[in-house]
Amino acid sequence: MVKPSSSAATKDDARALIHSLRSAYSATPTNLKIIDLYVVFAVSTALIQVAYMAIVGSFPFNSFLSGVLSCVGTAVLAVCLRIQVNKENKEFKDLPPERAFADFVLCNLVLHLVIMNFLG
Amino acid sequence: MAKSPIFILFSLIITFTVTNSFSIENPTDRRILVLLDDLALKSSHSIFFNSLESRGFDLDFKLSDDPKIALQRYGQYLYDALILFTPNSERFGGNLDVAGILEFVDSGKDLIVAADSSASDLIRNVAAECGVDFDEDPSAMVIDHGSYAVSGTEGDHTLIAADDFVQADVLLGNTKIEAPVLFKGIGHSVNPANSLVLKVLSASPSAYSANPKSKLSSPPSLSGSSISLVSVVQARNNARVVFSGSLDLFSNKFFKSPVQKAGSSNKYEKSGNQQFVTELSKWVFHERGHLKAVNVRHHRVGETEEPAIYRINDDLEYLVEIYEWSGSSWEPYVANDVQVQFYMMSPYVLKTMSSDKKGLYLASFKVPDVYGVFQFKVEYQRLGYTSLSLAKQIPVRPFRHNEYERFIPTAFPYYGASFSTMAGFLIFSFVYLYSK
Amino acid sequence: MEALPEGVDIGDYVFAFEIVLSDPELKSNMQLLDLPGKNDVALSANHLQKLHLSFLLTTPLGKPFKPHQHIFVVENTGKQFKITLDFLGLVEKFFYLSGQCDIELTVGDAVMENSFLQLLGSIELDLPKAPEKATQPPPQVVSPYLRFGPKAEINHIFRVPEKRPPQEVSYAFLGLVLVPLLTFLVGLLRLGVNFKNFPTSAVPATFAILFHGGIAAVLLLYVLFWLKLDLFTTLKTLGLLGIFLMFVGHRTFLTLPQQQPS
Amino acid sequence: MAVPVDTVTKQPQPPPPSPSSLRFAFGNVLAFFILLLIGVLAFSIRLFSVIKYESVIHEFDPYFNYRVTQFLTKNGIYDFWNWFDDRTWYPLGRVIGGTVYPGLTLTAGTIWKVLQSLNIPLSVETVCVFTAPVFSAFAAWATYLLTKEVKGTGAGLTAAVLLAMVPSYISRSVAGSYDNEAVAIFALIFTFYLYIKTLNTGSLFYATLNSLSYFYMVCSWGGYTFIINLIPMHVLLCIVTGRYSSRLYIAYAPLVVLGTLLAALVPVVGFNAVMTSEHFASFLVFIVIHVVALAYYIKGILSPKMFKVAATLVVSVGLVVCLAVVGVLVAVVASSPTKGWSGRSLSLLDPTYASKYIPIIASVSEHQPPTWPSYFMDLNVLAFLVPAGIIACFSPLSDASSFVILYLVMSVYFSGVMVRLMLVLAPAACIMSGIALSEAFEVFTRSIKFYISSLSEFLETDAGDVMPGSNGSPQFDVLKTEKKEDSLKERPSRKNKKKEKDVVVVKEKSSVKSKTEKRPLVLPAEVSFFALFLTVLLGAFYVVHSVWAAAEAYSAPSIVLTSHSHDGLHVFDDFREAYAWLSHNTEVDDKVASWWDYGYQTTAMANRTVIVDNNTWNNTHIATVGTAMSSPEKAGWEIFNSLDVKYVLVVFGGLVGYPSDDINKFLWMVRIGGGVFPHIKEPDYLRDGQYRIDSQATPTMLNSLMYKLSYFRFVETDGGKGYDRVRRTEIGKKHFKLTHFEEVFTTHHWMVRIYKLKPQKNRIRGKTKKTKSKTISSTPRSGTTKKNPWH
Repeated sequence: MVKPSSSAATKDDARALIHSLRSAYSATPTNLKIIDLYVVFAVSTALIQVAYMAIVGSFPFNSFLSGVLSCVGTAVLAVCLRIQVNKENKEFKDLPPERAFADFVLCNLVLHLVIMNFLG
Repeated sequence: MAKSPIFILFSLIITFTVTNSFSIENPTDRRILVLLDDLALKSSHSIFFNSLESRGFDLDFKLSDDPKIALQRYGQYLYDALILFTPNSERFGGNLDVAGILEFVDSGKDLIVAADSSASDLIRNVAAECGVDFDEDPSAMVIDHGSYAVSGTEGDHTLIAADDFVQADVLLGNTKIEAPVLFKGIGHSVNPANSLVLKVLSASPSAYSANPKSKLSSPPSLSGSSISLVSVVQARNNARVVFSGSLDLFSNKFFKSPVQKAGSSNKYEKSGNQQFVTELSKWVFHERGHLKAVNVRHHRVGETEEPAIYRINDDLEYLVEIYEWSGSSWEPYVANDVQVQFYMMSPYVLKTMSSDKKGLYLASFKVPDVYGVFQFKVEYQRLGYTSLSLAKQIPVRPFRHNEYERFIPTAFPYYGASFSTMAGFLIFSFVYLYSK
Repeated sequence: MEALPEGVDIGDYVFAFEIVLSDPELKSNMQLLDLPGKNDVALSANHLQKLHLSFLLTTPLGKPFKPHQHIFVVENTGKQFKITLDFLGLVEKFFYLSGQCDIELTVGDAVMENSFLQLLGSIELDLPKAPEKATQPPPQVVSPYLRFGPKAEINHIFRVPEKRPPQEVSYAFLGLVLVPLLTFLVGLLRLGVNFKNFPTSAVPATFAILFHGGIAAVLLLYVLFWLKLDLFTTLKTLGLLGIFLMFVGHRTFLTLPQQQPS
Repeated sequence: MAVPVDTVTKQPQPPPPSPSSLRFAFGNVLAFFILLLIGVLAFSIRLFSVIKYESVIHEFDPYFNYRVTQFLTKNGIYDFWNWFDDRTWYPLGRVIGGTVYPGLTLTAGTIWKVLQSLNIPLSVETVCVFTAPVFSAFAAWATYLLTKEVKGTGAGLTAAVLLAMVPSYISRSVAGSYDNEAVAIFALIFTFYLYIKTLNTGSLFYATLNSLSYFYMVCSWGGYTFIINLIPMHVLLCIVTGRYSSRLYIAYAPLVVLGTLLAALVPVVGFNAVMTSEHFASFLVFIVIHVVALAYYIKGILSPKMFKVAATLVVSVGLVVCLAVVGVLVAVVASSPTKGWSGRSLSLLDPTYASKYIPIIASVSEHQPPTWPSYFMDLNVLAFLVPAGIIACFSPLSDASSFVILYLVMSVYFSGVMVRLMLVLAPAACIMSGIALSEAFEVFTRSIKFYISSLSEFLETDAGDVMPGSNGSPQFDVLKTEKKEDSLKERPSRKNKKKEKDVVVVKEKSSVKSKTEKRPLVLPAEVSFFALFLTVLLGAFYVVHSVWAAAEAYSAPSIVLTSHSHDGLHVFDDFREAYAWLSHNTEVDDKVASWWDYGYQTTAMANRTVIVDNNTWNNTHIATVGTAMSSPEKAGWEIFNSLDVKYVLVVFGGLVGYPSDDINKFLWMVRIGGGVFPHIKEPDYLRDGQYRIDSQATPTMLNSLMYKLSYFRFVETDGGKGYDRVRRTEIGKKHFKLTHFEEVFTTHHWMVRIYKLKPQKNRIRGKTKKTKSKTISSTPRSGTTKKNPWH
């Protein structure tokens, strides 16, 4: 889930790091976990498309763009939502999660409208 | 989508230029003015004139210094053609001058000019304006020791038996002219680069143009087969002009006299002059070789009405009907070399049109995948025929936004991804709100 | 001289002819040739050399005779009885065109019966390169028959479309792309999501359902838009749906119990 | 980090004591009315052109936009989108829908439609004429919002009023100059405002709006690349200076994704939004910010010592990713021919680029670098206030203020490259000056307040009702209100960040120091009064200058010209005269050739097909026309004839002294033509390096088609002298004939001359000279000597 796990570093450091990461992450509340899962879903979809493009070439380029960017956009927006509803984040005390979610929905609807328009 | 009016406007704009000599319907001349140096010519050349009259022309004979000569009245031309048998007169009566004659030609009328040795400046200027240069030495004649006409009397080989005709049936008729043509007079040269003038009867390689009386001091300015004896000019507006270096060419004497070419044994009872002159006069007076193009149209394959604008990669058909004037009626013109261009600054498509031997020509091709304002061009110029040049403007547009290919199999994964993210979003929004 | 025809009233013409091709340094090579013979001379010269041609023409009585026409035709050009061709002076008039030139001799007069045009031979000229400002040679004369002939056909070469991959690949990836969605669902289950938070009382529940139904409707509208609708109808419908959605969403969020999993 | 002052005002906070809340409400109402006045001012100051001349579309590009708008209103959006225009660039044609920035057209079209639906019958032209002023009012309001985000209401109002009158913006947005910039500047400022807003609130809602307004900007103007490069630079700046916050992420990441997608929707941009280098910076920063965000996140959930380990890894990974991406980008860029940069943007980075490689770009006057006077002309006192504004922005330095500073710096650089981009600089300068002024007023008024603190309450209350009645100059109104606004703003901020108050005061004090001579916080009253007076004077001077600029300098519609001379006012309406002649006396599909400056006007006003026009997308085609103009008559005729041209139009100012005519542009034609057709050589047209058309001119010059068409029959105007009033000299070649062209129309003041191509000759002459005399030369002629080289 988190990049460092795939990086080459001194073994024990990495292991310790991963362990602490695990422990730290397990503390995160469920709703954030849902968001993370959502992000992962989007990113992996994007990666698959990039792989496909690498294989067959970028012929319907607009379709490719909209396909990938829809995933990236979804991920980004989800991350934004996560930031806003994260209780640890002190900056957003004044922003009620409902408002954040409403914005999130709006933003997503706009995004998908554009995607549909650009998909060709 | 409503078609933009601009395009509709353009479809109406058609550049259609067929320059006919007179009326589209009957291009043959009718009224001919004949100018003579003296009326004796009228009798000495009667055969020629009679043949014209017998073909339905009405001739109007005038002396060259007749003060009442007038080509036009109230801006209307009184004649359809002009015959100048005035080799020697320096100026015409009335108000007719070189400019007047050229104007006459430029308005599509026809002209026959017969010069002679010591041709006048008037004639020379008319000729020069049309691209025919008579030998400037006034006393020069065409001499040919190689192919002179054998005859008892004269000894200076200036009576030439010429048989180097231009190979064009439209000019000289279908029946081949067997006997050589008798020629006695001045030679001229034409600029080979000049695409409008054409040598009909040229001299033999051994001919040269000089004064037979005097010793040849300097090399002759004209020599060999570059000498032209009889030339025709077809102006850009299809006005036709004949220049002959010899007035006797048209005379009864030459018409009737037998001819034998030097060096060759076979003798002809009758020179080729009459046939030559008659056929040539048919051509010059638009009894032959006059084309018209009608019903120019184009449309997409499988449709009939003409679109205001084509799209790239459309398949289209271009049709045109071409007829030739036979002197009395319009006959279908049959040829296999009519070509149409699809032209934008340079031809993108150049195609030979297929013809159903009834005058209808058709070409079908695919519009290039280049947008722009194209033109259908038919530039048909054949030896002796009036030139057809049709141009028709038609814009070619690129694809509309909704004419591109959609639902491409290659893009299915992308479509799938987009929709799966949408579905994911729906699920997520539900789950996220209500899971505790 | 069998070329002379029979029955000449003036008699035979004695004929002597020579061509001299002389270099500037005066070493010259001379060729005599017997005229009617078919032995054409083939010479080659550069622009520094001169060409002397001369012939003698006499009556049978041995008197020299000067006919009216005596023309050398070098590229149909006329010249004198006795002549020196200085190529240096001629390069201008040959337009610096090197190559083969034919030399022809025409002799004729009214009193001669055997006026003739005879090919003497050919000369290979190599002339210097043309300078910049030299007058251009006259345009190559196209015979009228050719000039009016049809042109070569032209066909437009179309762009070749991009090559498509085999459809199997596309379908395979289509499936592959949908996998993450499934994994997402599975993941949700493994996270043990539940709808405990779903409003239990009737009114908020309906609002909630309406809200999500609205979202679904909008997404469906998008799909339709992609399939067939055009932009404006879509936007109009979207506007209506949006208003509805805002209202419902507002109510939903009001009635939504604050989830504070702390 | 310091939360910007203003967010305070919109946070739900404990209700303040009633008197202050009263003032608070009162202040808002007042601010609203002031904004209204500012809007009216911005609109009305741009109407001079209509009052002094007439309600007419101005110079060149506006005519094209006008024509496009007409098409749009007639045929609807889809036809407009797919419009293939075969009236221009004959015979190539132009895909208008795909090559035009549709924002302006769509805006005007929508306004027109709305008005129609409201049964307000305005002609399309009227709407087009008044679009620019309306949008400059919007721009002023957007400036208010932006500056308010940065430095509070007072600064906002000042900046707005300054922008409403800034000359450089007026020059592009007077009534009738119906050009992209008119709406683009509004879009620019508004986008920046929304960016700052998102940055301050960190709400996705504003992020969405932001990308939408960015979309509008992309629709409107090619200058959108300025935004998509400036914002990433700011983000990078924040990250580097360690000011990263998750709000920054929310402000940036969605913008990039949505913005790129939306930009790609605009046909003229299309895939450029991802393919060309102008946009790569944003993607790079996009990746960087993700790496950084991840780093911060992990830092958040990890213990510090563990984080050290993580940091190294994350950073290394991040570096790897970045390097990879950079490598890819470099590869892409290097592969693309012009290094992926369009000519104009290249000329931005390397000012000498255009003049070196692209004569067409260089030939446009507005692409030249500006001169120093033009800065003073266009910005006036702002140029001096800007530094003060920068200093004020540094105290305290918030994300917003840092952004404004960056914006200013970049736009200063760009304006130094192209006069045209002075337009981008103007808002920045206004914002800075607004901040500076308001700060100054705040200091002065506060010191006055403290000085007479006993009277302060009274002063403020009655200032309120003195206000509306006070003298007319809105500038002065604002100045008065400044002190209210600021003093008002003091309270709440003092209230809820008490601990910070001293800091703030100190900061302000420092800024005061930097502006005025070293003094303690409170200046003596007389100094304050005096300074106040001076500042007001400064403002007044600015107002006077702006009004003068609007009235005199920038309101001439270059389609109708006027000149004042001893015998009164002259009006030169030759252009419309000529175009009317064309539209009435020529076939509807005739092709008219002219230099490209007049292409748009010809298509719009004469409705005739042109060969080239102001949208200079095809260098070769323009070069062809340039070559024809600089060739001798016959060659020119052949070129034009090959393009099916029927008429040639030249603009000639020599008679009335109209300087920007074709003869003065001729060198550009030669250069552009020579760039493609090497047989046109510039030196041939210059007599030892200088351009002259008098008797010293080179024969090439005197024989060029342009010279002949311009000066044909010119001597007849002044009795054989042929004195050119522009070049201030007698022309070199006075008497000559045209063989291939015939003059068909020349306007009243000879400013436009129209020639018709003569048809091909009906006959081809022979070689023989016309022998007028009886003497017949027997000497061999040139033609025949070809045949016998011996003579």
